[in-house]
Amino acid sequence: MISIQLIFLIIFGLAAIWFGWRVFMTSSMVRSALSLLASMVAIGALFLVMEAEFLGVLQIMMMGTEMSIMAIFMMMYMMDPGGLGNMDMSHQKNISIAAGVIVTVLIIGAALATDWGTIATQFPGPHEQNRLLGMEILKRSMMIFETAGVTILTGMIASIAVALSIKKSMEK
Amino acid sequence: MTPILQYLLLFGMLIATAGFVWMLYLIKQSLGKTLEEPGKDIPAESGNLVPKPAWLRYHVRYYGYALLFLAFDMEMAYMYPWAVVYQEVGLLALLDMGVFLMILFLGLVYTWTQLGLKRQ
Amino acid sequence: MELLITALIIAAVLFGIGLYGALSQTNLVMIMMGIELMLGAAMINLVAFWRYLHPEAFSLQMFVLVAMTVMALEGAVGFAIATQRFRTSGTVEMEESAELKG
Amino acid sequence: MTPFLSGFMITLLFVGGVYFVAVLERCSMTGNVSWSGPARSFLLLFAQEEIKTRKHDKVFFETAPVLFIGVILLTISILPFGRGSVIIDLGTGALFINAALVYIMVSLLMAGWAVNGVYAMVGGWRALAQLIAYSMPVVMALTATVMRAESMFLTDIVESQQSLWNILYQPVGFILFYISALAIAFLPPFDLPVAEGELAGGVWADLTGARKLLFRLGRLALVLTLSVAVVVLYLGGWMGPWLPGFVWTFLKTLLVAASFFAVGHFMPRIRHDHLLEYNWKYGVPLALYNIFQVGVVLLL
Repeated sequence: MISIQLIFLIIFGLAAIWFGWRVFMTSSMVRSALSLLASMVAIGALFLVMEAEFLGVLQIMMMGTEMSIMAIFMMMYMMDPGGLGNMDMSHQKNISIAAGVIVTVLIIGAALATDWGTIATQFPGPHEQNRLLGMEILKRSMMIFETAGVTILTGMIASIAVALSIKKSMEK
Repeated sequence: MTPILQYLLLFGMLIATAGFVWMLYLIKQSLGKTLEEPGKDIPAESGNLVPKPAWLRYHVRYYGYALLFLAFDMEMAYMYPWAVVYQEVGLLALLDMGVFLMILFLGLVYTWTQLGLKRQ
Repeated sequence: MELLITALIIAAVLFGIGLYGALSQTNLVMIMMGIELMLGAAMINLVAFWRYLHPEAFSLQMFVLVAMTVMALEGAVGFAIATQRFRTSGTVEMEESAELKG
Repeated sequence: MTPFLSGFMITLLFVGGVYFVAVLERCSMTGNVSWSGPARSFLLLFAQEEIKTRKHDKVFFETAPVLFIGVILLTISILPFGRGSVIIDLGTGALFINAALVYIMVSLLMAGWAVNGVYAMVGGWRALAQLIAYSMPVVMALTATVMRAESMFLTDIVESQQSLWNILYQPVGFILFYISALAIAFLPPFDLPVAEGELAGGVWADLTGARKLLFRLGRLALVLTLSVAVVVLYLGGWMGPWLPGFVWTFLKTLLVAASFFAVGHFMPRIRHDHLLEYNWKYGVPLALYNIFQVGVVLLL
């Protein structure tokens, strides 16, 4: 079973990386938003391969809506959302590539150099995971959970206030 | 069936669907080609022949809802695990989630008062 | 062991791509895409640590939920700023928004 | 029942159900029952020539129909048709239904964008508006059923309705889920993405031949899937006296599908901003009330 897991880890990992790369390589806005969606779905599939079922399905669901909303915002604000003009919308390319490569190499080096200890073999099944995560939310991480609620409220108020403010002052 | 086999089966079904669709396309291709006629490839626009592409800037008038939805959507990530253990924990769970949902409901009420719940 | 290392390498490459995108794009929405990729890479790491090192510690899964919340809120606030920018100056190119420097 | 036999039965019920739903759809549009109608329109679409619009987005044009029909097949494969006869009993079934149905919107968006036509594109954006409207009520209604079953296995959700069906236990949730199911399947009162009157067919306007066939077939399967989902979540699934479980599931499913089309036959199409407004102003508070009510009743 281990080898199947490794094969699918590599397949979905390569898919995530390839679609993530396509995001910045296409000039069609909706295509880049949906490439990001495909990359995120591949990440969700990686979660499923690592048998975190709830998180995987949740990731696949959340990103479906989030990236589609990203696509509509791209449509609203871009000069050329279809990418027919092949405009280049990047700057400081060399510095960015250097930064990306250096950080990647550093992280991989850190991952290889660290002694990770023993790998766990026993882990709870899907239903047990849901139950234990619920217990975690209600018992030990209850304050984190309520804080997340307040954070969501703050984000909601901030986004609505910022996005709709001018509209209101014009209506007065 | 172990969980990983279930996911394999789901993935295999997706691949099988793609294969089925591909076969359908192959059969269709063997039946005949499309005739080349002028104006045939122009999309429906109530009789107007519009040669320009349609991919232009488009004002999506429900973006206020979209912003609210992005934030509100996250609440269900916490709600599913909570629902599974609800009866086990009892009153504490009800109060806990009651506070959480009240906080989020405040956000909805705020948007309502800011006239966010209408076509912009 | 090789499973954990594979997952970490995938996450590292995704993080690098996200960093490249966030630094090189001039457009606010595209910059946000880079940030989302980086957050996604962080989430892969968290899940890999949960699965291969501490399957009994569910605070790791809780951490993933919080990361997802951050992702959604970053989206909402970022789009709101983009809307406001577009309304005041008619563009969301970040090279022209010197007034956001503070 | 052996796995092979139950798989065979599920396939049989699925194919028969899709055909029956096709007959029902024709009946709701034309008013008379024609048993050969769906087969004739199938052959018509199968023989139709493939027209591709100019400058279409090739990737999306090919992916959208596959994604559309694929997610529907995934959804139907996790729904239980009878006691112990389910293809894949997923540990997070209730969440998976929701996750798969989001991608119906994504495929409509892709199809609308791909053909590079104005009507199709507006149809795609409307599909997203519809998702934003119905998503919250449907999630909260599902959560309330999970609360009662203490598990996300769909079979456990059916078993939890042994004493009282969920339609009586949480009627508000049933109404929300039923209306949202109509919106998910973009059936007539909510057929905004494919509106014939306003958008000349919307997302489907420029698709011909095999792609249109896949979308039409997928929509029929989607109606069947959602009917089974309503039966499993609210109408007690395979439970019923005298007859075997399969028969009960099938009868209830056909009843629900018929009621879907009946509602669509008598209601005018709703505007997309009204849909958003009603769902957020009344649907979300009602769904919250439903969760609260179920929570209190469960504790008593």
